[in-house]
Amino acid sequence: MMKRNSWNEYQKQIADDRYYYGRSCIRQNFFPGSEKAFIDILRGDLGKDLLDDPLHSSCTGIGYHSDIVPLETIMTVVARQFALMGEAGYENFVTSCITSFGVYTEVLATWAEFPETEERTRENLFKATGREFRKPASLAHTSDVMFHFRERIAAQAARRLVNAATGEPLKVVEHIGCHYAKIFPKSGIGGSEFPYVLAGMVEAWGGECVDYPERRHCCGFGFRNYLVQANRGYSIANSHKKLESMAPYKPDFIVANCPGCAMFLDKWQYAIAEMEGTTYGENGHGIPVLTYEEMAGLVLGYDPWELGMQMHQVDVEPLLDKMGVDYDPAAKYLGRNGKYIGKPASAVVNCSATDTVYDIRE
Amino acid sequence: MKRVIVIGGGVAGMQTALRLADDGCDPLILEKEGELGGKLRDWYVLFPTFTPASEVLAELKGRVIRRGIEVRTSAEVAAFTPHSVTLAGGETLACDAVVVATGFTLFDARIKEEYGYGIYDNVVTSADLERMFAEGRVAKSDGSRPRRIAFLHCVGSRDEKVCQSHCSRVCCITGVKQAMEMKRLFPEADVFNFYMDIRMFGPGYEEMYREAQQRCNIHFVRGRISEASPTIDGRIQIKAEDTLTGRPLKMSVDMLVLLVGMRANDSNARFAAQSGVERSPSGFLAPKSLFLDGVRSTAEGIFYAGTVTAPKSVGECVCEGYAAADAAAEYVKER
Amino acid sequence: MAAINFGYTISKPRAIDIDRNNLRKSDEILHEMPELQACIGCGSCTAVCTAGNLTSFNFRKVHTLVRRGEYEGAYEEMNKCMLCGKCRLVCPRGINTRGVAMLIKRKLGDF
Amino acid sequence: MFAAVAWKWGSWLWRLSSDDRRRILKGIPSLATLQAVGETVSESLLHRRIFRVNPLLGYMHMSLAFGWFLLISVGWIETVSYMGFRWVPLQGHVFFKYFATGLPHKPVFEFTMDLLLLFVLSGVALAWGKRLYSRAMGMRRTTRHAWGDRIALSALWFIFPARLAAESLTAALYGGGGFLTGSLGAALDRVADPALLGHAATAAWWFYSCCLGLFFVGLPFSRYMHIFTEIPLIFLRRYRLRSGEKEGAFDRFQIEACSRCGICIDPCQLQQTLGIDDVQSVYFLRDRRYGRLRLATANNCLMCGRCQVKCPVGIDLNTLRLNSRDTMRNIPDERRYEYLKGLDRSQGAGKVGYFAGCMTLLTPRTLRAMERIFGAAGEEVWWADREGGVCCGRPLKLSGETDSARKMVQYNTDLFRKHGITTLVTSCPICLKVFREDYDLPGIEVLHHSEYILRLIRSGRLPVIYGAERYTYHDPCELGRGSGIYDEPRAVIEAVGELLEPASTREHALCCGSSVANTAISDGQQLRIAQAVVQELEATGAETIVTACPLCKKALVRGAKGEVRDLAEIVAAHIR
Repeated sequence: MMKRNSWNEYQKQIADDRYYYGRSCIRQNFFPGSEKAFIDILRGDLGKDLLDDPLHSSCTGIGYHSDIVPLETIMTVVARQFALMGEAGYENFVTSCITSFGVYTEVLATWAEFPETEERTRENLFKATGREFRKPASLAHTSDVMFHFRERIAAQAARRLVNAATGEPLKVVEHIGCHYAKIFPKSGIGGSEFPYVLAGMVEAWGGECVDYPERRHCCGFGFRNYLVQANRGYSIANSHKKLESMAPYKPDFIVANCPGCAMFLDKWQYAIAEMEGTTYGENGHGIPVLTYEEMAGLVLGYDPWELGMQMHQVDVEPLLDKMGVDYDPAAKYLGRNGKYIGKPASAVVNCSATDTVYDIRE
Repeated sequence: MKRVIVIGGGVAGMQTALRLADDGCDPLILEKEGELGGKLRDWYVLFPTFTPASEVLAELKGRVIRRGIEVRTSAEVAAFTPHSVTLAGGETLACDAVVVATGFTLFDARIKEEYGYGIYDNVVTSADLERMFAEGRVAKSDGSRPRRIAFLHCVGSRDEKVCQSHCSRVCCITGVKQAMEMKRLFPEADVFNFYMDIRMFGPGYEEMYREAQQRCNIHFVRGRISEASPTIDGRIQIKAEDTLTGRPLKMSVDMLVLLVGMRANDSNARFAAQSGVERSPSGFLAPKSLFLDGVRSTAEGIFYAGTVTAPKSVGECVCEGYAAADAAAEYVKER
Repeated sequence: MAAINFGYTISKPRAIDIDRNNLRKSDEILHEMPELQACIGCGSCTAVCTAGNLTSFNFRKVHTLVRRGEYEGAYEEMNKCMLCGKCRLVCPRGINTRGVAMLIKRKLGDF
Repeated sequence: MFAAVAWKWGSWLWRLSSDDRRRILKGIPSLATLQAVGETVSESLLHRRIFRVNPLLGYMHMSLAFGWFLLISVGWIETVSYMGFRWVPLQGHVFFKYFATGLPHKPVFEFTMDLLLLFVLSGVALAWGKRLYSRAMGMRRTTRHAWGDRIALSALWFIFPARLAAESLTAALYGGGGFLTGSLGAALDRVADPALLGHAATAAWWFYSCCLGLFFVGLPFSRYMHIFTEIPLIFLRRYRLRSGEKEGAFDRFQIEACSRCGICIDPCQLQQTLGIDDVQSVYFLRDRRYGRLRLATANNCLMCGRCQVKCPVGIDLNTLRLNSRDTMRNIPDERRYEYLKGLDRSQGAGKVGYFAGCMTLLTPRTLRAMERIFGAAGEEVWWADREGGVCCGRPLKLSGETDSARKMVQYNTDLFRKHGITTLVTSCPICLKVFREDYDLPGIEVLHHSEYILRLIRSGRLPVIYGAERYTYHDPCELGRGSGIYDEPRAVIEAVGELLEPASTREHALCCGSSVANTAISDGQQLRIAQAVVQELEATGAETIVTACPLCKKALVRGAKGEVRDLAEIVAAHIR
């Protein structure tokens, strides 16, 4: 176990209640149950007030990090979200996306450092929308909120992050999105070198974090590195490097707090398996990749298919079995109304050595 | 006889007091620790000659005792003016002049947390290593012999990210010296030194550097380590850029030694506020002039010796002791 | 298993991995000519190089890579050298650079 | 023995190239054969060349070779005179004294034989002395031999003392003998019991014959093979056979003709200055002959040629070392140096081309001086490589990479031809040597800048002022011993000032130590050689050391207190 306590030096104020929720652009496609789970956990299990405002928009972070959206534009977009929050009577901004969190932090820091940019943004926002805004009293990522309530969730837990058969803690690889604390180390719990936001949840819920050499390495999304097909080899090489580095520790699952990271660590396992035939988990399978909401949902006893875990590229069943989660295999591909939603073709990443591999191109 | 109080009983302070006695003054050394010696007490051998630090220290302390110089240990100074020094206990001592020889503070390597000091086993500082040499017990935390050792230069030096923009000067040669000592202890081990620049400013240093390279086969890689992480077999993986090839470089090592720099004492700020002396941007106290008045402060009656003004080697500190004492003696006689 | 063509492949890492590199030849070279370790990377050899004046040949870089166990392409690169010996005349560390060039070729080539 | 020698020669001759064989066939009926006979006598028997180097050593070798030869021939005549003119084998005399004890004495023969024996014995005594104390012979170092050589050498050493003992004992028993064996025999007879003498005589004759047998059996396999190999070598050399950049069968004649006299050790500066004493030509040839040559030995040579001028057998030592390096290092690789294609950074136009060479680009004062000289003489110049060019190829050749060197040669040849020059001037003797020896440049006269400048001065195109400065001149190896240019640079210096000769000069001049031929010695060792050379040059009292090679200049300047200048610089400073 690591002699780590430096995270204590990086603490931040997290509001206890009344959150204005900013959604992610891409999460609902890849992990559609996660954001709903967050809302359900906060409202249902923790009894908190959270506004899921349909008026708010993308923060345009992807465009910004791909050098398409200029700084002034993104500042105005951010200002509009803050204005919406104020209009709704909230002042604690929480966002579901790490890149958004990074963007908001960066914009607030820029305004603090260069007040004239804030003034210009106010003008721009007013000219464009007729709105005015106040800066939030607190800004947090939704994983910060989950971290904040980790002990309460642990108290309400239906099961813990342990192997149901042996009682051993599950070995968890936690992956923090780069924009969480690498840009502003003080904006994240535990700072940029040893972020504690996910590790804190894992430890509170009975699991054990794996400290592997490439722990801090980027998942490989890198915006332009993925979005331009010619650069995709670099993107996948990053995930490849991380997976190679973590595999010897035999982690039971990966948990990430960033929309892109969870997606790339999951989907690139599929691509690597198809390209090279390499898989990194047990019995020739991939390593399941969870969002922290899914992890919290499992701990609180949510049904995995309710959490949207059937949408993962790497099958989660081996993990569910290990944790002793009761689930209906037949219900996996049934949608909310019980309608069959279709089934993906078999893939190398989900086949053990004894399975027959079908060529998906057939 | 004129009383001159020397604050700090390290090499600079001791030599100042000795010279003050020669100059016909009545020196008093105030040392905050329980005994004289300062930082040198924790050092094993000195570059570039591998002379035991204890030898140098014993000689200097012997002279102080033989000369009958008044010393007060465990005496921490709270404040001073040119003519009085107040101890932490509240006692005030009158004097005719003050020589500040309070030295420096070692940079706390935990601040550079990416190197994992205090987090991973087998990440040690140069000061830790000196202690290990002195105790004769250099090994990995599990007692085994290291097969690969990396030294990282400039930890807490020339690093704006930790507000230490200055060069600590002596760490380069310390890194070379310790690498050679490690190679001597573990001839089968590979030793790598990661540096930004190698600054061999003193006599015999460059020659020692060359010997380390050519005779001891110590690898010098120009590039600063970016991070250290644990490996599954309990080693430490380090990453750097090998800037001379323009390629990133990674390797796992059994021991990572951080060559910690010299930081200005926190007390310097207090002294500056109370006594009207000036501080340089690095936090070290600023002499009146870098050229003609290197041991005089900007305030009358306050003098400097040693690393209180900037990082220096042992020999340089001792030389400053002579100069500061003469300047102080001249001042008290004219007064 | 038929691999899918994704239109891209996993890029090879650019990092020099000392753990994976086989340092045997590097050790042999340094054992025969320990003075090569005394290189301080000043680049005089490369600046003065007759072949470097005509091509991208960089003697300093090649021998540094070889010392790190990166042999790929080093032999071919070293064969751009004309062995004229100017580098030896300018090396501030007095390294027998011609000897180094010949040694690297001998260790990495087909001699 | 004769079978082994014949087999060796036969196989070497058989493996000679067809060109070489044609040369031999053409040579045999010519004057060369007669000259070779003469040389054989003067060298193989009289050792004239050793005499020139070291009279005492010459005497030693002559007494052994010529003395023994006479002993055999006079002995044969003596035998014949006893046995009459029937067929007497050449070795018939060897035990003649043992078997022919009862024959009448012939004092003339006995006197002559004893005199010759004494002659040979004096040589043996000198050889013993040389082993014990080589300095007395004027040699600081003598060869350290291999085991086979030691056995053969010991046998040789004991042959003649044993013969003396045997003949003396025989004389004691049966009388006879000349002034030496006879009087020794008489003395023995007086002090010893005849029975003991009889046993001793038998033992001495046995010992004598054993030594003789051992020597002749060991001969083809030891250094004494040179006794016979030098003879065909002399003939073949007269027939214009030469060693080349690739190893050949003729090399074997050269290698086995080495007597391992060790004369090459002393002039070697690696030995003189650095104390390296296991790489000299004698050891190189020995290792190569026995197939145990290591690269480290082959590489550790300045190829200054100082040993070659001293070699009594006249072996072409540098070429043999070169082709050994070729065997060990040459890699034919067609893809190498493809970047040379289409390259041309030359400037200007003119019938005279100037090739600075890599090293001259590091001595820009030389380059500027040449520019001034060309300007003052009104010469239109084509500058081949002022903005960086391709190496002449000599360093690659010296390193054994002869095929790669060919690429440079081809490139530069094409470049020179393309620009239509008729004269090629270079200020680098290394380039000069390869231009003259390996480049095919019809219609282009290749000149070292010393030759060119002298022409300009002599033809009045370059008026110079004679100054008061005193210069000393360092002969670059590649220019002096390498290309035979000694007089031109001296004449140029004498046109502008006074020339003081150092102790070692012309063909005996020292090497600066930085030769590109040596890749084994360190920078510090190069410096020590340079310092030793400079010391000798400065001892002349001259203010300025002048040389005519950029590499020598770079080397000497490191050790010099005063100025070191290229020839061109001092000329440029004295243009009227």
